[in-house]
Amino acid sequence: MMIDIGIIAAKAFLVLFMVLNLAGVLGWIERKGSALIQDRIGANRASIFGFAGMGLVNTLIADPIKFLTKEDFIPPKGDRFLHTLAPCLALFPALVTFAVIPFGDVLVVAGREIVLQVANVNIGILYIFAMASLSVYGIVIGAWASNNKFSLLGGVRGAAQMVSYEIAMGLSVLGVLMIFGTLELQEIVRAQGGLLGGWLPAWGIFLQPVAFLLFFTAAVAETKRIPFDLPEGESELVAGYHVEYSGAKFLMFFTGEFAEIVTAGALVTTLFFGGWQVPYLMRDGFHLPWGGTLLLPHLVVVLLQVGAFAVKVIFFCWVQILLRWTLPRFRYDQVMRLGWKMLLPVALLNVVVTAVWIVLGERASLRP
Amino acid sequence: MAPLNYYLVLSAVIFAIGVAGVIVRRNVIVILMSVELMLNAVNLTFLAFARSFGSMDGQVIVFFVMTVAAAEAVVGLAIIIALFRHRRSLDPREMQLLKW
Amino acid sequence: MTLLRYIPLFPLAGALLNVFVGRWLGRRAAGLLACAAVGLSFVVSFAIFSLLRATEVLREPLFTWMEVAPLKIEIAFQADALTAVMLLIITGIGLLIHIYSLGYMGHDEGMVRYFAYLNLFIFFMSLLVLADNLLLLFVGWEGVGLCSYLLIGFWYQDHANAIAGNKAFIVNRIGDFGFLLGMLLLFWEMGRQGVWSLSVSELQNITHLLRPERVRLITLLLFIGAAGKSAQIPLYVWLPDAMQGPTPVSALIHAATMVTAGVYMTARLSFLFSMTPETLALIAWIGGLTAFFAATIAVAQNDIKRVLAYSTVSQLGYMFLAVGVGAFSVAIFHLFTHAFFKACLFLSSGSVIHALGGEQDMRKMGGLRRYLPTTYTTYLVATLAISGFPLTAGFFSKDQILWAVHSSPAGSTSLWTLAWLTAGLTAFYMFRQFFLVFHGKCRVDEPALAHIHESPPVMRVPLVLLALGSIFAGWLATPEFMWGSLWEGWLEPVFSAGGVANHAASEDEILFMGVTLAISAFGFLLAFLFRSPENKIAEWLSRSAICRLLAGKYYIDELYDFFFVRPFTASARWLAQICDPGLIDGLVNGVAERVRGGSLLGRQLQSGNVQHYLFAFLAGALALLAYFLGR
Amino acid sequence: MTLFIILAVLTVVSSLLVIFQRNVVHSAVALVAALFFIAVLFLTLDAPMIGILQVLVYAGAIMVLFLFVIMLLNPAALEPRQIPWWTLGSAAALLLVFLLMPALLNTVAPRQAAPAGPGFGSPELLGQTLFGSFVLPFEIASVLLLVAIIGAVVLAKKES
Repeated sequence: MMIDIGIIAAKAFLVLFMVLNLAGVLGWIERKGSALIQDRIGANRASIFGFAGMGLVNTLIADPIKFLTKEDFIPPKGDRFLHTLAPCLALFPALVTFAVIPFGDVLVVAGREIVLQVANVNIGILYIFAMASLSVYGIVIGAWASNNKFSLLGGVRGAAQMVSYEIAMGLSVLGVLMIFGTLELQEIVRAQGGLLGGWLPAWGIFLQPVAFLLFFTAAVAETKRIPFDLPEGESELVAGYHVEYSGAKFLMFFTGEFAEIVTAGALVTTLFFGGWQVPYLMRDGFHLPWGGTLLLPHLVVVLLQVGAFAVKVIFFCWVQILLRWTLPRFRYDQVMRLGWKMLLPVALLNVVVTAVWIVLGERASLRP
Repeated sequence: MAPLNYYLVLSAVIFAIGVAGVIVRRNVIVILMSVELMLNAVNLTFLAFARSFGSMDGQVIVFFVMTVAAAEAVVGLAIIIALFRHRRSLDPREMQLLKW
Repeated sequence: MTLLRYIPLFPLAGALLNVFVGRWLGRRAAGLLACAAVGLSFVVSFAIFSLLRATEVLREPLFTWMEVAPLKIEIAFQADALTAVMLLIITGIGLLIHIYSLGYMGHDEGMVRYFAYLNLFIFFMSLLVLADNLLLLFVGWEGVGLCSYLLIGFWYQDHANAIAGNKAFIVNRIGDFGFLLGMLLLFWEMGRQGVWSLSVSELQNITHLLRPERVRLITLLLFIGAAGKSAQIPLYVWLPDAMQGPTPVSALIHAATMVTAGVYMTARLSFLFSMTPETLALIAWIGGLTAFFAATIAVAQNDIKRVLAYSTVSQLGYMFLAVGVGAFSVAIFHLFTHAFFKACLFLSSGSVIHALGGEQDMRKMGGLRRYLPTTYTTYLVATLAISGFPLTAGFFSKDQILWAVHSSPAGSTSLWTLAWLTAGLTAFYMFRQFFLVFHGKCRVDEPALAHIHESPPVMRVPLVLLALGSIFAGWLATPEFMWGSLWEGWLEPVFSAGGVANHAASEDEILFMGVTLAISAFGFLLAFLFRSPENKIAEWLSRSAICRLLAGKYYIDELYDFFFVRPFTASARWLAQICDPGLIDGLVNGVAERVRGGSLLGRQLQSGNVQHYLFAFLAGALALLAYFLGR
Repeated sequence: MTLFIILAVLTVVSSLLVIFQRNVVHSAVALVAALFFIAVLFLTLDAPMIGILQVLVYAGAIMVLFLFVIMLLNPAALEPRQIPWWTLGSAAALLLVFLLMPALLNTVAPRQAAPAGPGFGSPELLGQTLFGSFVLPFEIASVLLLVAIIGAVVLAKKES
C-alpha cells in the first residue's frame, strides 16, 4: 500500500520535474531559436565564472533569480486576492493535465507492474479537456484583477478566443476517439502500436490527418502564442492580460505558457504520433515487417519507449517555437473567423466522414 | 460513501442559497448565477438518487439539465447584453417595464 | 334536356364580364355584350317555349344548396307554361330594352356599369321565375330589388335619385319582410306536418295538410310581399319615385318585368291563394282600389313619366283584381299585354325625353307630332292599347278582367264598377297626355327646340316592334265569339287548382264589351275636349280643390312621412342620442369603470420586479410545503 | 465520509460567497469554485463522466461566458445592499431548508448505498442509456441548443 502510494508520488514528481524543466529549457530554445532565425546571437551575457553556456545559464539560473527577487507589484486599485490567485490558476491546469498522459508502457520491476502514467483514468481525454478549459480563468481573472484597460481587453479577447478554439479542438479529437473507440489515453497509445497494411505504423496522423491539422492549429491557439497571441499582443495591448504582473507571478504565467506548449506537444504526440510507441518495437524487441527480429531486454524496451516519447514531445515543442517566430499575428476578426467558420465546420465534416467510414468499415468486416 | 440523506440535505442547502441569491441580489448576472447554483443542487440530488437506485437514468437527466442550463445561460446572457445596451444597468429593478 | 340553366347563366356571365373587364372592353362593346347575353337567353327561352307541352313541367336540379337532416334545398330550376310565358316577357322585352338602351345611354359615362346592372337584373328576374323552391325564388326576389335600387339611383350624383333609390329599396324591404315571414310560416307549418320542403311542386300536392286559418295568414303575409314588389296600396309609393332612373330602366323594371314579380308569385302559388276566399277578396279590393286611385292621381300629373308610373300602378291593380277574383290566367294575360304596351309607352316617352334633351314636363311639350313621327305612331298605338281600343292587346285583356270580375263568384258589382270607372279614367289620362305631348301648340323651350330630333334606328326599331306587340299580343286570347282563346288552353293546367272557368253566354260578353268601350270612349272624348291647356273649363278644374288633391297624390307621401317616417326617425334619434350613450354606453362604461377601479388596487401587486414575483412564488411554495409536510 | 464533509463545507462556503460577495467577479469566481467542488461530489457518487462534464461545461464554458459578459459590460458600481430585503430573502431561504430538512433526513433509500454495478457511471453505459431509451430527448436537446445559439445571436447582435 505504502509502496503504491510511493510509486504514484514518484511518478507525479518525475512528471512534474520533467515538465517544469522542459518548460525552462524551452525558454532557452526560444531565445536561441529566435536568435538563429533572426540571424543574431541571443542570450549570452549572464555567466557563472565566465561560463555562459550558450545562454543556458541565463535561462535556467539567472532568470529565476531575477524574477524571484523583483518587486511583486499589485496595482493599487486592483484586486489583491484575485491578482494573486490568477497566476496559480494559469499554471495549475497546465501541470495537472500531465497526470493522464502516458509516457511509457508497463514497467515490470520485481514482479510489480508499474504503468508509466500518473493516473489511468478511463475518461482521460475528457479530463484533459476539462483541465485545459480551466486555464482560461488565469487569464480572465488576472486581466480583470489588474484594473487596467489593456489587460482587461486582453482578458476579454483571451476568453473569447480560448472558448472558441476549445470547441474546434474537442470536435477534432472526436474523430480520433471514434477511430480508437476509447477515452483512455493509454489505450489510444496502445492502439497505435499496430501496423497499417503490414508496414505503416497505425498512428493517428495516418488515420486522421485532417483531425491532426485541426487539433494542432487549435492547440497552438490555446497556448495564446503567435500567430494567436491576441490576448497579449505587445504592439496592440502592451502585454495584454499580464501587463500588470511582475516578479514571481509573472514567472508563473511564463512557466504556465511553456508548460502549455509541452502539454500541446505531448497531446499531439499521444493522439497522433503513437505516444511512446516506437515503430516495430514490441514488448520483447523489434519485429520488422520485412522479417528481421531484434529481441531486447524489458528495461531497454521501456527506456526506448520513454525516450521516443520525450523526443517526439520535444520535436513538437520545437515546431511550435518555430511557428511562433515564423508567422505574423492574425487580426482579431481573422482569428474568430478561422475558429468558427473554418475549423469548426471542417471538424464537424471530419466527424461525419469518420462516422460514415467506420460504419462502412463495419459493414465490410461483417461480410464473410 | 456518505448516506443518501446527507447528499439530499446538502443539495437542499445549496438550493436554498441559490434561491436566496435570486431573491436578494440586485444584479441580473448574479441572479443568473444563482439559478445555476440551484440547477446544480438539483443535479446533485439526481446523482445521489441515481447512485442509490443504481440506475443510469439519473445521470442522463443530469446530462440534459446541463444542456438546458447551457442554453439558458447563453440566452440569458444575450438578453442581459441587449438589456444593458438599452438601460445601462444590470439592476433588475430597472427592468420593470412589463407592468400595468 | 338541360337548357334551363343557360337562361340565367348568360346574363350572369354578361354582368360579370362587364363588371370585371367592361372598362377594358369599352362602352360600345360592353353594350353589345350585354345585348348578346340577353339575346342568347331569349333564344333559349323561345326554344323552351316551343318545346314545352302544355301539361309538362321541366325540372332541372343543379346542385344541393343546403342539406339539414330532413331538409334538402336544391338550386333547381323548373319550367311550366307560366314560367315559359314569363321568360319570354323577361328576355324578349328585356332584349328590346337592351337594344333601345344602346341608343338611349350611348353617351352616358356609366354605360358599362349600366349594362352590368341591366344584365344582372335579367339574371335575377329569370332566377325568380325559374326557381323551383321558394327560397331560390326569394333570392331572385331580393336580387331584383337590389338591381332596382342600383338602377333607380344610377345617376347617384344627384341626391334626389339616391333618395328615390333608397325609398324603393326600403319600401320593398317592408314587402319582402312580409314575404319572408309568410314563407317561413309556410315552411314551419309544413314542417309540423312532417314535410320539410319549400319546393313549389312538392307543396302543391300537400296543401291539404294546412289548417285554413294558417293558410289565411300565410297568404296574407305573402300578399304583403307581392304588394310591395308590385306596388299596391299601401306600398305603391316607391314606384312613381322610381322614375328617377334612366327611362329604359323604368320601362324594363317598373313596367314590364320587376313589378310583375308580385303577380307572378301569387299566380305561382295560386294553389295556396285559391284556398282562402278571404285573402282573395282582400286582394281583389286592394287591386281594384289601387287601380282606381292610381288612375285618379294620374289624371292630374304633369310629368310625362309620372303619368305612366301611376298608370302602371293602376294596371297592376287590374292584375291583382283579376287574381282576387280567381282569374289567374287572365291576370297573367294582362301582365303579358301590359308588358308590351307599357314598355312601348315608356320607351316612346324616353324617345320624347331624349329628343327634348331631358325635359319631362308635359306643359313644356306639345305639337311634337311633326318632329317625332315614328315615336308619335308608336305612342298612339300603345295609348290605344292601354285605353282598350277594339282589337288591340289592352282591349282583350282588360275586357277579360272586367268580364271575370263580373262573372266570377268572387266578384261583385261594386268591384266591377270600380274597374269600369278606371277604364274610363285610363282612356282620359292617357289621351290627355297624348294630346299634351304631341298635339296643340309647341311649348318647347327655345334651346331644346333647336336640338329636337327623331331617335336613331337602334331606338326606333324596338319601339316599332313593341307597338306591333301592343296590337297583336292580345289576339292570343279573344272572346268566345271571335276565335276563342289559345291562352286559356295554354295556361289552364297550371291553375287547374283554382281556375274559374265560368264562361257565360257570348251575348253577355258582347254587352259588357260595349259598356266598357263606351266609358273608354267617354274618357277619350273628355280628353279631346280638354286637350288644350287654355281650355276654360280645364283651367277652372285644374284650380279646383279636388284637382290639387289629385296633383298632390292625395298627399299619401306626406301622410306616410308624418305617420311612419318621422316617428321612426325620431325614435331612432332618441335611441341613438339618448338611449345608446346614456343607457347602453353607460352600462358598458360603468362596468369598465368598476373593473378599472378594482384593477387600480390589484395592479399595485404587479410591480414589474421579477424578484418580488419570485418572493411571492417562494412564499406560496413554502406555504404548500408547510401544509403538506405538517399534515 | 470525511471527504464528503470536507467537500460539503467547501461547497456551502463557496456557494454562500456567491451571494454574499458584492463584487460580481468575486461571485463568479466563488461560483466556479462551488461548481468545481460539486463536480468532485459527483465523482464521489460514481459519476466520473458527469463530474468531468460538469467541469468542462460549467466551469469551462458557461462560467467563462459569464466572466466574458461581466467584462464586456464592466459594470462599474457595486450593487447596493438593502438590509430589510436581504433579511426577508435570507429568512425565506432558511425557512425552506428548515421545512425540507426533516423530510430529507427521513427519506429511506430503497437500496441504501448499494455497491455500484460494474461500469456504473462509465462513458459506455452513459452512452448506451443516452442513445437507447433517451434518444428522443437527446435529439430534442440538440434542437434546443440550436435554438439557443440562434436566439443568442439574434438577441446580442447590434441592430444595424
